[in-house]
Amino acid sequence: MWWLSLAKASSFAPTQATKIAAEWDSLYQFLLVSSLVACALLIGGMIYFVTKYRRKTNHDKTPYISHNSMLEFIWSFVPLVLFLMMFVWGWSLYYDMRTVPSNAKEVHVYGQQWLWQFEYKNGKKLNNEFVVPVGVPVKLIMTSKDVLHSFYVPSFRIKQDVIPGRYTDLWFQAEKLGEFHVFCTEYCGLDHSKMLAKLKVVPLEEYETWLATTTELTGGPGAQIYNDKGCVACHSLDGSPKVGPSFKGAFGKNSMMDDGTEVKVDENYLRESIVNPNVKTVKGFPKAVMPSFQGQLSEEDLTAIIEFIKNQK
Amino acid sequence: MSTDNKAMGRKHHFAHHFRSAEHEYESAKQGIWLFMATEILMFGAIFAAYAIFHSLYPSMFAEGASHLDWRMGFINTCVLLVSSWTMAMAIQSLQSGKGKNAAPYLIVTLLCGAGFMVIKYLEYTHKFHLGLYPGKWFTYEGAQHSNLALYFSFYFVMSGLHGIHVLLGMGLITWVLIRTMRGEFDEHYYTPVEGVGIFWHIIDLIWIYLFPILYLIG
Amino acid sequence: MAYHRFNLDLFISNSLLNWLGGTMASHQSTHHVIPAKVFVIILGILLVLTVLTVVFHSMQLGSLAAPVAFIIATTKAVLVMAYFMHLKYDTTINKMIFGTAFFFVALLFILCVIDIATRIPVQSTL
Amino acid sequence: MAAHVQTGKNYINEFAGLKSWLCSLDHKRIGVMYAIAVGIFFLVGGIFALLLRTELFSAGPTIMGANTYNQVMTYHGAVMVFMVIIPGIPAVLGNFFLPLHIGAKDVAFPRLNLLSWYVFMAGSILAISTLFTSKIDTGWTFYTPYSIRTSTATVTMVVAAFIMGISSILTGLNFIATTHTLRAPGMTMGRIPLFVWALYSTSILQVLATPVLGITLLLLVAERTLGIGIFDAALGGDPVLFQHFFWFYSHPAVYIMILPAMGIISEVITTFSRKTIFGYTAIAYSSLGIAAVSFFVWGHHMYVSGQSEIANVIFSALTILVGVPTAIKMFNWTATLYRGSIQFTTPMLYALGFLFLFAIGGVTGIMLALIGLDVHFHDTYFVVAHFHYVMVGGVLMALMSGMFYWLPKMSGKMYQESWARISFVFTFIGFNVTFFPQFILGSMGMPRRYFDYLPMYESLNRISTIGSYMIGFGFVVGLITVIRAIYSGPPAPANPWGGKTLEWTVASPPPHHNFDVEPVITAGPYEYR
Repeated sequence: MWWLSLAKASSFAPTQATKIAAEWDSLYQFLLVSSLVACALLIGGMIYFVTKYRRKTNHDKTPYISHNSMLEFIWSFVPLVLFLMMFVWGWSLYYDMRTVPSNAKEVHVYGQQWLWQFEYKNGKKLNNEFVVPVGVPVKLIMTSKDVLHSFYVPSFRIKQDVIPGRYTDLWFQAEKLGEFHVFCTEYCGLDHSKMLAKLKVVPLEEYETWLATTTELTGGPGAQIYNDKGCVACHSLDGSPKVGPSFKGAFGKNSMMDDGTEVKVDENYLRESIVNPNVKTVKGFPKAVMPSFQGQLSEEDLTAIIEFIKNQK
Repeated sequence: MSTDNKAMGRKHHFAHHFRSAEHEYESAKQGIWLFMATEILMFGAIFAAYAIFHSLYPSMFAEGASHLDWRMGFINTCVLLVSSWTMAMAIQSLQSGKGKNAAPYLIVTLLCGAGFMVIKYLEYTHKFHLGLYPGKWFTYEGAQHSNLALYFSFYFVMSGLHGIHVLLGMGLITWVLIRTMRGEFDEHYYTPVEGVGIFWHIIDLIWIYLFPILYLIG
Repeated sequence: MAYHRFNLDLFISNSLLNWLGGTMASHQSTHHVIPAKVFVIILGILLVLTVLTVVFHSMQLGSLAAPVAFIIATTKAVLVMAYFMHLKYDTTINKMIFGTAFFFVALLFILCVIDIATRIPVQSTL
Repeated sequence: MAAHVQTGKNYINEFAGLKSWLCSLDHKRIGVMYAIAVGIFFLVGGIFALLLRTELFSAGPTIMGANTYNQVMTYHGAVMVFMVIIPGIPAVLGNFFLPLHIGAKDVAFPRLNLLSWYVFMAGSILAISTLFTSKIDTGWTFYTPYSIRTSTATVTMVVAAFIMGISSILTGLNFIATTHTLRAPGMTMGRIPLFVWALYSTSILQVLATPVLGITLLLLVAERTLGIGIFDAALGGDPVLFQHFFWFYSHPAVYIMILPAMGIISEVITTFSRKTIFGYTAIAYSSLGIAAVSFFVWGHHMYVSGQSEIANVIFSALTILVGVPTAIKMFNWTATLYRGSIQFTTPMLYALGFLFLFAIGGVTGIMLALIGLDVHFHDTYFVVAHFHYVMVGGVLMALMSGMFYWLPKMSGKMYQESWARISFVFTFIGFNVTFFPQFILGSMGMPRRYFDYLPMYESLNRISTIGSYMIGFGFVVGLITVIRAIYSGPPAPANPWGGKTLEWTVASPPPHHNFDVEPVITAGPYEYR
């Protein structure tokens, strides 16, 4: 179809990494071409009329054409039929997007303020990146821990909001190997634009071996909590300040609070900042952004994470 | 034609941009009915939210309603119905030339409104005493459903908003009562009284729906 | 020479447009006054219906309770609208204005319920 | 008209002093006061837009941090939507010309009209005051649960939006009563100008949609203060329900913005083609049609928000229906140009610019209506480009067209044609340079409301930022041309453009009481014989 090749050059959508992306591109290209034709007709007609019927004298006589029922019927009915055809095509594409094959592998996704967490059935957890096999349908079961987020993979043309208190699902079948961007597209506050993740598509065997290996995080149980509970999203380990202060060399130092008082960073300061973060805020960092972990961390989790922060020299 | 209120009050003359008093009355009535449409839409939306959550948590809403004292609600409904009647009689007496007893009817309407607010005050303090506050202030123990606070959020938002409208209505009636006693209205000009009357009837109309939904079905 | 030189194409549109215009400019000379006796009867009916609502409620109708209460409330509302608010004797424009308000509340409710009722719940399989 | 020409009295110099303006019940003076307020807020919103675009000139922080960017993004949206583009055409040009167009002395409720202005100013000042307290960073849509959790001055801003909503309801109510009851003898509904039809449909939307926004904002305030939990998932509520209630208002709101603009375009194109409008009834009916259908389509803002698939399909089908009347209007305007006698004054240039940009905005709107496509496009810069094409390209181009078209009538002074054309050229070209690259950014997947973006989006964002400066320059030149005309322009004749509607039959600027003798209408509004 000639118009497909014509439109392919002009559609700037990212690489087609799934069959649905290909279907999506063909609908988009059809609409691009038909819009081009419609605008050419309308704007071209306007420019032609405007140039041809320029005002010659100040007493031009214009014909008294008040209406033309046949013409008006045509340009109401034809667009209606055209739009309805496009609607049906869009609907069929949406139908494919939303019917999840039964043999899909499941990955659980947790969105939280400014971090994506992925969890596999065998308990393997990791942040801001996840691996899927090529050519196998994958179903994402998603929920949010705080506010609305939205899981968006441009190369797969898929997007679904992630809602607290409820699960939403999304499926895709990657056809191309490689690494793809994942964005958050529902405004979620300070680092909404930093909430990016990497989606790696690998051959099936490589995926199986990757899934089996359990990477042991150095730094004991505290490191695991540092990743799972999302501290990594705001507190770095290399000294660079992010949303919150860095943990590197923080323990034992006196640090200035935003109300001017000087506080020694010790166990109970850390415990208080984890359980009730809004009481004290370090100078230069946004106030009331850190959620309280009251009731989310057991006693030994708390000591483990404090231990982890302590030995970040 | 009661001549005495003509001597006391100024004779109303219709505004310059209208063709006649009838013309002014007609556009004023349309303005009033358009405003009533906005009131119906505002309360309608909160009723829609209530109905949606009622279908999501039916048993919790039933438990919530059991905490309410339907007798207080019943008395309040009768009080508002009587006040609607006295309001209608006030307008009717003005229309039929018996302008003198419009003011007593308006005063009775005011008293009914005040009575309504007193009963509501008693209900609210009784609930606060039990700890049945809305939303996050909810401190009542022994609720079978964990999110009973949601029911009382609806209860306090809907009846509170209605209560504010009752106060607004009473303010308007006082303004109209003063003008009636000054003799500004007669059988040819009573549009403000009719306008306030329609607003008062809308408040009564909303309570007619609020009572069974909040107190009885839950 | 004020003949009508501007011809509207669709005949139906012309009559509807002018009808819309016509009703608004109609001048009733005297406003309809409802006799006091009628108001007393209406108040009586309203109070009886209120008692009826409570009686039905105490009869534990179960799933039927909501529709019954709604029907009684609607009849009371119609009575208040028709007589106390003079809507029965008012111009058609005012009735239309008030009617559209209820239509759009119903529209909001129905389309919201269409969404909420037809959501396919997704469960976590962890 | 002869009577007061000798005395030189008109609505501006009939009474003097600030008090005579601030307490004036004359719809023309209230229109001018709205014009000043909306003009100032347009500059404020424009400055936020330029700050926004400067920050996005290159990846990484350029002139501000993430938190400041989120606040600037929110203020650009809130100021432009609630304080410029919703009150814009109805309150400024609608207040001034509705009574003149239907041969009335004033609007139905003059005191209510003045009250609307004061309520609007109270709401706007309260909204601007949040700039000096703890600002807001929720986006102009206030989506929960973020708008509940954030520690910024959301309650003040939401109350301000509620107050401005009341002003919008009162204006709509006033215009419906005026159109129904104050038309001159002989002026049936089939003979009123199309600008009045547009304002009439807009007023129906204002009266029927804004109350639902009112209750939604009140519930949001109750959510933040009492924690009622209706929209907060943590307490069992449903954030998607907030989106339903919010968009039930906000989609009719976008038609409150565009319908008056379409009314101006009908007036300007007819006058400057010196030919009667093509399909008067079709345009009048499609205004009403758009107003009616606009209440059925709000779900297309929520295709990927967790709304059920069935509801998505229903909303997509209904959105297709609302596209048809809009297309009909575009065809009717183009047909009006056929065999006309077209004069390229600035209002006509802006109107033709409207036709060009609104055509692109319209076709991209159809793309977004299809669910399949919207899944990729939702919340990306494709959507940002679409609504700027229909809002800036549509409503603001029409506002400028209406401003220059009626400036001689409002101020009694002619503007300088050359400078006005410069402002059009810069606005039109700058607009396309700014927003056409954003269509491409959107299809490449760049999400909206992003403070920082991946390097691959940088070059197109640079072009877009340069374009935004051109728009800024274009609008500033336009504003200066208007102000210079008001102070030192040559006096304008009563009918500089040869218009046929009633406002051209009175002097420029019109007398305080509009018509010396009440006009009797015998024919339609566009009698070019």
